[in-house]
Amino acid sequence: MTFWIVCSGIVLVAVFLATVRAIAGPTVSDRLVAVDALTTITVALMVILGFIYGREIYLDVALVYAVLAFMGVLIVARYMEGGL
Amino acid sequence: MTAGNVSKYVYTAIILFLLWIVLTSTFFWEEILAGLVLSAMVAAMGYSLFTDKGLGNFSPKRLAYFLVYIPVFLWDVIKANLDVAYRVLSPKMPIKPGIVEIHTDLKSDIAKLGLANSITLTPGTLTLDIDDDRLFIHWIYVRTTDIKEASEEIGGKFERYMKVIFE
Amino acid sequence: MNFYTVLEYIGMFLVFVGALFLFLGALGIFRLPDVYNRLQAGTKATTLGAFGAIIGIGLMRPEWLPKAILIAVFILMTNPISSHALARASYRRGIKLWDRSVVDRYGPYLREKEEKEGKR
Amino acid sequence: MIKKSIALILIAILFVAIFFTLANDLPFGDNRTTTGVSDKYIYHGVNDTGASNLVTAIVVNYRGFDTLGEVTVLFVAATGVGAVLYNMGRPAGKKRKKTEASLIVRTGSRILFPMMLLFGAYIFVHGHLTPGGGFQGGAVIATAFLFKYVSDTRYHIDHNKFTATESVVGMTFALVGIMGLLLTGYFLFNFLPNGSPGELLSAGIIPIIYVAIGIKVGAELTGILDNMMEVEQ
Repeated sequence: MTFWIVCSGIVLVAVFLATVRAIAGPTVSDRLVAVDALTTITVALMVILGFIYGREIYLDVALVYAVLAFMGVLIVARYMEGGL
Repeated sequence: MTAGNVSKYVYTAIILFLLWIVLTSTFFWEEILAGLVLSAMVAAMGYSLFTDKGLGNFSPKRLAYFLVYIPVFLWDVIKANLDVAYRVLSPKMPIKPGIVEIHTDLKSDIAKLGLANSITLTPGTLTLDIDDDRLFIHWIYVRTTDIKEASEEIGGKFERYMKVIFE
Repeated sequence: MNFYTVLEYIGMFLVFVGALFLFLGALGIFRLPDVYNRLQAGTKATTLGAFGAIIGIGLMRPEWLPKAILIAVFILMTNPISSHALARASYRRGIKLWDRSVVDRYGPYLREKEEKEGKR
Repeated sequence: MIKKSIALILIAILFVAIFFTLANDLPFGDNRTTTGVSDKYIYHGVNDTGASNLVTAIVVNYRGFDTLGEVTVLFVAATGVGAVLYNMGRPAGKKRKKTEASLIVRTGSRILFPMMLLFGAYIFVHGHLTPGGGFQGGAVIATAFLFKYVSDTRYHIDHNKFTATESVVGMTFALVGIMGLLLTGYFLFNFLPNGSPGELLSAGIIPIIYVAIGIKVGAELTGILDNMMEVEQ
């Protein structure tokens, strides 16, 4: 149990740092970079949560989230360069 | 040089069926049946773009190179991360960023995609744009701006693998 | 000490390393000076971090391993694509490189291309 | 400044009050929500329908008729979007050229598109076993098509094929309902055996309906996307 608390503490600090960057900016791209990192962290966290709660279905959720988050970042990037 | 439609279709369906098996991780006959039907249907919608080589991708030489490539690539990813860790953690931040240009001999699009992704995930480099055989690389610590030297240093190793695996 | 215990310890180690790299990636995003450098840290470190954590969980629960590998490989394939798109969009949007960057071969290329298209 | 601090203090007091009220009244993890009718669904749902995902059991079996209505709502919304956007080009002279996606994004879409389609299909085929179902799977399928639109500015779908697919699966849904009506006397009544919960071929008509919904939702959302991202020639 201590192991999981240590791991989640480390990841929590990571989430905090990325969130600070997402709020501080200064440009759109900076925020988007932070959000991109946050989505990857979220996918990893979903899998870890699935293990802790012993539920395999969380893996499906993580997979779908990975697909949708990737598309989200890609669409905002394409919008920024005027491709939509 | 592209393969025929039948070969492309069969290759796509096989890959998708393997994906389905991994996704369900069971061997119930119902799941297998559903996987066969679905991969046949989905392959019909996307086979013309999924691959250039069709069944040619299963040639032993390509598979062997691919299997060798996985550990080489993973080792480089780990090196990349130790590199990132060093640059991020040291208080002075030893970075000297810049955008350099490199050239590649690869012709097919899929090989170029593999090369670009490999470059992005390996030490200190990020693919910024690609135009025919010119790649623009953001390098976190520029060692050389010469096109030839940079090409060899950044992409040379991967290019040799990609050439066999995807062309 | 049987086989599964060994797998579990390896898995725990991988999860720990993954968490560490996720942290390093976020630290890089926090500390580095401009978008492109942040992308460098953000892409590489979070990709390996997530990869390690997910494969680690897969090793601790061997029946989840196939799906875990699938998710990890999907992340490995998509993360570089999205960060490349982001970097390209940032440059075309006019977001400057860090002022202590040493070389920029992309800017001249873009201007040259624009001129060529303008003439046509 | 004083006003702001007073407001903040009030909010803090309110927050503490709500927190302690809830903490005292609602013990953590207590299922006070399961009273009355929901008990019936929770304790008899799996036996009644054979679906191990209870949400699916309710959406497709107990409330199957509502779902038919919802799919219709989506269809009407798609039609409306098409009607609104059909003649709405940008004013002449202000057309801007779209930036082409780079080769990496384009090639990535070539490889990932079939995989995303298969994920979507996986989600709606397993609607009665795992979370997700027709609507979610359809959304993932539409996302796969969105990837195509994002990676190629000239991409567009064949409207006739999509409309035909949509009609066929919509009719399948209605036909299953009518067969229930004929065989058992109730519209959309489950006339197939329940099977054992947890297997792919279980839960009677739910998988059939969810496959139909998944394809229909995917086609409709893709139609909306196509209307919105249409290129003016």
